[in-house]
Amino acid sequence: MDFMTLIAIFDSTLRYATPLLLACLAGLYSERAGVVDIGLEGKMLGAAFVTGGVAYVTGSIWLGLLAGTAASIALSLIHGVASITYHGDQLISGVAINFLAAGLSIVIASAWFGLGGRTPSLPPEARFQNINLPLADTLQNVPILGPIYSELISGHTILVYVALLAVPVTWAVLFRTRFGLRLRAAGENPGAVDTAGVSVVRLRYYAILIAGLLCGLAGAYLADFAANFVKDMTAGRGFIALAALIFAKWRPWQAMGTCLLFGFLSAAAPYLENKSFMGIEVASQFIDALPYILTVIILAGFVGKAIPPRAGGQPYVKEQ
Amino acid sequence: DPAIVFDLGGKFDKSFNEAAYNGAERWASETGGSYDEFELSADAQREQVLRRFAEGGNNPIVMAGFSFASALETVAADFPDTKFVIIDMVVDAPNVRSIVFDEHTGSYLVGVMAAMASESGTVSFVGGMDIPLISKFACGYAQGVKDTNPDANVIVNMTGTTPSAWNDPVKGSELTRGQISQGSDVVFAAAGGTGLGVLQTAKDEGILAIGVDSNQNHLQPGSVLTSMVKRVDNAVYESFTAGEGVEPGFAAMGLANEGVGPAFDDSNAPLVTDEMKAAVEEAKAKIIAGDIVVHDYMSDESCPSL
Amino acid sequence: MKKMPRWADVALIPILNLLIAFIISGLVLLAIGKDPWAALGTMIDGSFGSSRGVGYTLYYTTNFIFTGLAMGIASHARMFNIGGEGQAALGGLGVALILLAVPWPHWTLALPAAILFGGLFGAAWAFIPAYLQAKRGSHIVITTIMFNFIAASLMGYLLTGVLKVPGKMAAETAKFPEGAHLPTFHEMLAPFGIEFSKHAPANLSFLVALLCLYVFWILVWRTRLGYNIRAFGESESAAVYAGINPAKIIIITMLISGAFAGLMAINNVMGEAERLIHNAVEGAGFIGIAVALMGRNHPIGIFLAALLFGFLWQGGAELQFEHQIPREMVTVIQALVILLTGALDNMVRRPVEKLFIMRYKAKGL
Amino acid sequence: MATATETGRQETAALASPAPAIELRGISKAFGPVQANKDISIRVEKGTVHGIIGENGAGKSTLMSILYGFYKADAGEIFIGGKETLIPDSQAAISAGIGMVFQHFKLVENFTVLENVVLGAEEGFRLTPSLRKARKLLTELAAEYELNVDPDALIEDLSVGHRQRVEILKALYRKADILILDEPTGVLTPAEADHLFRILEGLRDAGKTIILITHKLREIMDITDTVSVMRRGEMTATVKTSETSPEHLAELMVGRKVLLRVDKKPAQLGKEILKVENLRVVDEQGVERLKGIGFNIRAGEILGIAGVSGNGQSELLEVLGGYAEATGKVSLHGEELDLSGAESDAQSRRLKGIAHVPEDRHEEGLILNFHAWENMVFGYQNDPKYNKNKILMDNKAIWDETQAKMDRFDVRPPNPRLNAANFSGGNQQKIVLAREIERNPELLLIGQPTRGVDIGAIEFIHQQIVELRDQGKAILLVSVELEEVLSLADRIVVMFDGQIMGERLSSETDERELGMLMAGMKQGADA
Ligand SMILES: Nc1ncnc2c1ncn2[C@@H]1O[C@H](COP(=O)(O)OP(=O)(O)OP(=O)(O)O)[C@@H](O)[C@H]1O
Ligand SMILES: Nc1ncnc2c1ncn2[C@@H]1O[C@H](COP(=O)(O)OP(=O)(O)OP(=O)(O)O)[C@@H](O)[C@H]1O
Ligand SMILES: [Mg+2]
Ligand SMILES: [Mg+2]
Repeated sequence: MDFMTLIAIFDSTLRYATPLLLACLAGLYSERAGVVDIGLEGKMLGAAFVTGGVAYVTGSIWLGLLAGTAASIALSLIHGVASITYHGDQLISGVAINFLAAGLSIVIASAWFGLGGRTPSLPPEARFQNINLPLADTLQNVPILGPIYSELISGHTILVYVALLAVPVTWAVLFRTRFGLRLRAAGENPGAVDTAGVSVVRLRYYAILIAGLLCGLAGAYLADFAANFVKDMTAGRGFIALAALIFAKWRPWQAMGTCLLFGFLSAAAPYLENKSFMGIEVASQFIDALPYILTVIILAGFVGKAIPPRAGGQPYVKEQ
Repeated sequence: DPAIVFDLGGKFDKSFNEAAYNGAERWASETGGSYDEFELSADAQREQVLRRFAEGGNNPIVMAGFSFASALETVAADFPDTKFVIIDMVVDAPNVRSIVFDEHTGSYLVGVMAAMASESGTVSFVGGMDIPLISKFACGYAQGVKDTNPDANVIVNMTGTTPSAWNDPVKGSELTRGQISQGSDVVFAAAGGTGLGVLQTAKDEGILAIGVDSNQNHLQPGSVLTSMVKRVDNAVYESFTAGEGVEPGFAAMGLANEGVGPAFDDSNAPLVTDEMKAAVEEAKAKIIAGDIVVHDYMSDESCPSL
Repeated sequence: MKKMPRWADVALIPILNLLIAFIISGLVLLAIGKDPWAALGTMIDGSFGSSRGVGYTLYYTTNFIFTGLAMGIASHARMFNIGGEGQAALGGLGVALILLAVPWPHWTLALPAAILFGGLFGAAWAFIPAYLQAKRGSHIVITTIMFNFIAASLMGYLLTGVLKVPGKMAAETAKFPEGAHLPTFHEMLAPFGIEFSKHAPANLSFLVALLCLYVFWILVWRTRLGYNIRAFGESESAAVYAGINPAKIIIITMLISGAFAGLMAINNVMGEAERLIHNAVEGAGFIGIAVALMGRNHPIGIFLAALLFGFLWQGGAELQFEHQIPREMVTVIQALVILLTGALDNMVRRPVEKLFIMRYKAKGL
Repeated sequence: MATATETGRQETAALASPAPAIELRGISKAFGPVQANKDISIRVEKGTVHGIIGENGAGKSTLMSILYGFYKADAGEIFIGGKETLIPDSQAAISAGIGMVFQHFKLVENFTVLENVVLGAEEGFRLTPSLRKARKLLTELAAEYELNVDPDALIEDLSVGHRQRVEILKALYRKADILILDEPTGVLTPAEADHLFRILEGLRDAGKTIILITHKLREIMDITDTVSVMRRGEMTATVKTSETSPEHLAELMVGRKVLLRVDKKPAQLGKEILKVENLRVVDEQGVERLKGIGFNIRAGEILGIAGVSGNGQSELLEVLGGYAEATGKVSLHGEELDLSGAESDAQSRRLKGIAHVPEDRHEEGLILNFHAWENMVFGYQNDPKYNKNKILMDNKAIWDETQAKMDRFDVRPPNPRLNAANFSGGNQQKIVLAREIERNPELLLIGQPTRGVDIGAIEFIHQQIVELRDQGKAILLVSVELEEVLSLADRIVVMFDGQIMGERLSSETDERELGMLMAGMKQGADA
């Protein structure tokens, strides 16, 4: 495998990882505040649909992004009303949101565009442009570092950089601000937050709103990347993000590492496929499953016990 | 009225089912007739829906997909006066018309075009789910490429092993980019909704793509070299037109009767050279004449060209 | 202590919840220009109005009972088994292998073998995640998600390869021998002079599912194992104090859970398709999660929830026939039902509770 | 009162005394159909310590939670410093100068002390300056009130006593003038409790008002100025502490005369039941928690283990109970027990006649969401008595036995179908005791038998333990209540840092000597 192939794999890794990372961080905010969120998938899907539709109609990906994010936040709010205000089961609510997004996106899309579940293709001007970082072209020919900078680091759409930037920001918010301290406390011992005079309900709502926002970005990324919305296009990424979150033990930097790892496994898989046809017949399913198999192995071998936020999954009830 | 049943992918799968849907719509708009339709959401519904339509007096009943075979076998016997049309599979019954397509020969021809359009000598294929039908496409394609340029390299990737593999344009796009980084400059997508991502990426990255099933040339004009159309729409259209008089028996849709083959239209005219056209015509003639034997993956479930 | 009478708790509240879910669904239908009343009529008539409709409804119900039980038993040990999908798929493999391996003379022999192999394979697929959770602390949610994907790949490999019928297009095994045919409702009821549609997939597995509901109840509330499972689920530290071995309970519970999921194969694989097809589970594993959660992990609840989802699946299909309502509408209705009955329960419960308490107070209780 | 004239100015002339720090009028609160507080009125003067006592479930915690804005009262008014104050949430309570230390601490276990203290009272958006400022203030407060804790320690690494200091620091950091403590000494050692009272006295002297909920009459007598008694949701009496006696208070509380001392005959010692030699335990972090201890217990004897909690007592109980690994030698009736920590040992210990009342009934002794009848066989579910065959349990037999045991132990309400969570602490403890004692074990391990239990129930529990001893059984009693150990045990072993500091006959020692040993000072005690 030559150097440029490696660059291509890492480049692809970054793109695979972006929606995972955004969704994973979404889950991180939510679960750190004590609200388990298996509705990441649904929120991404909803956002992808609305982004695709609105960006096409308005011709602006930014408006699409805005609307998509709003849709994702709306789904988050349903989760919030059910699991925070009405103390409902967070898992059920998440499952329901996944179904709701899967169904509504198609029902609405059919009524809207008449293309079945699909939205029309976005013209290039209604998509995010690749951002060329300064000097990317100039440095291109510098050996080793040149390609790394100009091919790998430079030349992605804005959401890739947003996702990467969201990691230190999340870290800082969680561990260096008042809000983060309270948020983490709400996920560990909401009683402590409440008796300290801070509203657990409001904190948890903030957390899921942020989660909605990040899922919205993740969904918008998918719609923009594929240049349209297709039925069920999240293809299980929300669940993988959830797995990544647990793998990362609910920590932002580890979340980035995990998402990059998952992205890398997906990116590298096609290169591993045997070039002989009989080989494909035998190996393609194995290659396809490889990321999942490796995840299990790594989890069993190196990561060990992941302790979730202690109050996670339980509604905060102080009075019945 | 006639009726049509779509397979699990749904009628807007950008591919096979959609082609069938287009045929039905064409019939409806041209004749002003109306038809009934159903999109499966569970495997157990196959027999149910066929029976429902037959009892409701729909005739003929067209079903798009090889998976209907066993359901049809039982239902057809119970409704001897109803005509059934099954696409992509052969069911032997007095009231069933079976229409199958030579995907491998059509794929061969687009392979020829791919080999000629490629400057790098590396072309590629993105399949949806790894099932025999898709291998049939891939194998014919590879043979067409290799026969045209024996030194050519064909990269084959399948998107996945679950039904979501048909609806993952993002992964389709990444697979394409991976193939590009390995040198491919023509990519053939037989992957339903996933293929949309392939075509998009081909356009974004400035290489050529080949569409499938329906004519997809217009989706990304200037980047889609051609589409390996499979005239499922014609099959449905003709069945609907024939109405209750649809003729039972076996119909093979191949190159000879324009059932499969590359699509040429205004969208891809600038990309297709006269040489290509000539080469396609020549190969087509040879295949029809039997001078070229395109290996059918289904015959022995192997592919010598890959 | 009492906040409301038991009938209100177990019947009134869920019915009110369902009502709201259906009202919202009706609004969605109105929005896409369909008549909700007609739709409801069609759904009810389509799923319960004819013996064929009932046959389909109960067929889906049977699937959901099995996956619901799988999720339910795991929940009692406070484990979230998302892997029902993969375990049910492997159950199908087990059933297919044994039914194809032996030229079964009669279903009475084939069924026990299928139950054994379906359960065994489902359990085996649950074993690795269980073992890793018990011994290595690997989170069961991730590992079971991963095992769903791995199962899909494995089944894809087998069904497009060694198990496929050569020369056939479909990724499926050969048809099972005649002797492995399970009696359908039609065949079961005919001796009693009851006419039941010949063409509905409901079969003897439904009775097996009912039996499993009973076994589940006995297991959870009448056996020592069930006691230990529940105790462990409530408090691991207390379980250790009482001499209950956590690793053992995790593994045993997950084996039972996987076995229940695997048993689904006797319905969809053995009873309906009579061969193993790719992706035969069709999301029933995930519906099982909702079924168990809504059914509060109790067999009666699981049965009712499974029946409700069976109704939605079958009735939803009828919507397409009669009203050309897109099949995804059913998913929307499902989502609303899950949301309202499962997660937004308190929205209705609180005001109703208040009413009852006011009444109690007025009566001086 | 020095401030009488000042406060008097704000008051209506009609009131002779200065404005009370707190006045509650007609507070009522129902949880669903349960009336937890009924029309409660109470005045607490500024700069005093006011005690509240009452049986389990009398409504003490509920009342204080209302005052702290944690629950909303259905009716009634709250006056703080003479001004009517609405307390819709804890924020309002904090602004009104109220601080509360809950019975179950409200601390985030994996946060540091500092983080817990600033939580909710941060200075600005950024955390670092808040933490810096809090660190300084914390050092000052610590010096002023003898509240030393390491600000950077994680809560989960702290002893209960230290956690409580953090709770008090939290309140003081928020400038609380009124401090409510709900059963603060329930989990403290005598030394820690003494320390707490010194702190409280210091706070009172600094002009702060303190409300103290406790089940321990001695504490009431020692530190409070006035005391209120609650019964079944009502305030039955408020008296000056100097004008009452423990016996009188107990009677007000329970509604009958209560025996405040343990009444027991001298021990009739039999043969040796348990012998422990060179017992060592190393925990998961590799820290040695038991450093080779040895002792024995004879039939008809109560051996008390005294010591500050966290000095190895819990590990000792776990090892003997069969669910922790250890090295050394433990023999029951001369037969050596397997100490490998095999997971089924907890079961086999029970079969061998070792019963165990664990220290923490919520974490170990009970499954809170199980019915009382299911809890009644918890740990003994394998006993053939409760099983029809290898598979099915005999629920009828369990149910009948539960009813009988609930009767004998006067568990209230005597309803086997109630979840364990719905019993008061005292009654929960009775369920555990009934389960373990009624099996007539050869050896009873019992940890903190009366933690959080009201005096009526304590009297009963002590009687049961003594009765078992008098039947010739061996009892190992672990308690941080020195008074309890002294009055109940026949012989006392003091543990410190995983070792045995000394052994005394209870008739020949006193609190002072034991206190020295518990603090690890051998010489002082021996001298
Ligand atoms: N959150 C709650 N929900 C329902 N009922 C409650 C709740 N908290 C308390 N109760 C009820 O209110 C009554 C009073 O409880 P409270 O906690 O005030 O008692 P307490 O006097 O503090 O008892 P203890 O001495 O055991 O601490 C209890 O008997 C209980 O039934
Ligand atoms: N959520 C609740 N529902 C019903 N009753 C409750 C609830 N929370 C507390 N109680 C009841 O309130 C009373 C007092 O509760 P509290 O938590 O103070 O327990 P406790 O008796 O002090 O026990 P411990 O000291 O062991 O915690 C008990 O009767 C308890 O059962
Ligand atoms: Mg209390
Ligand atoms: Mg208490």
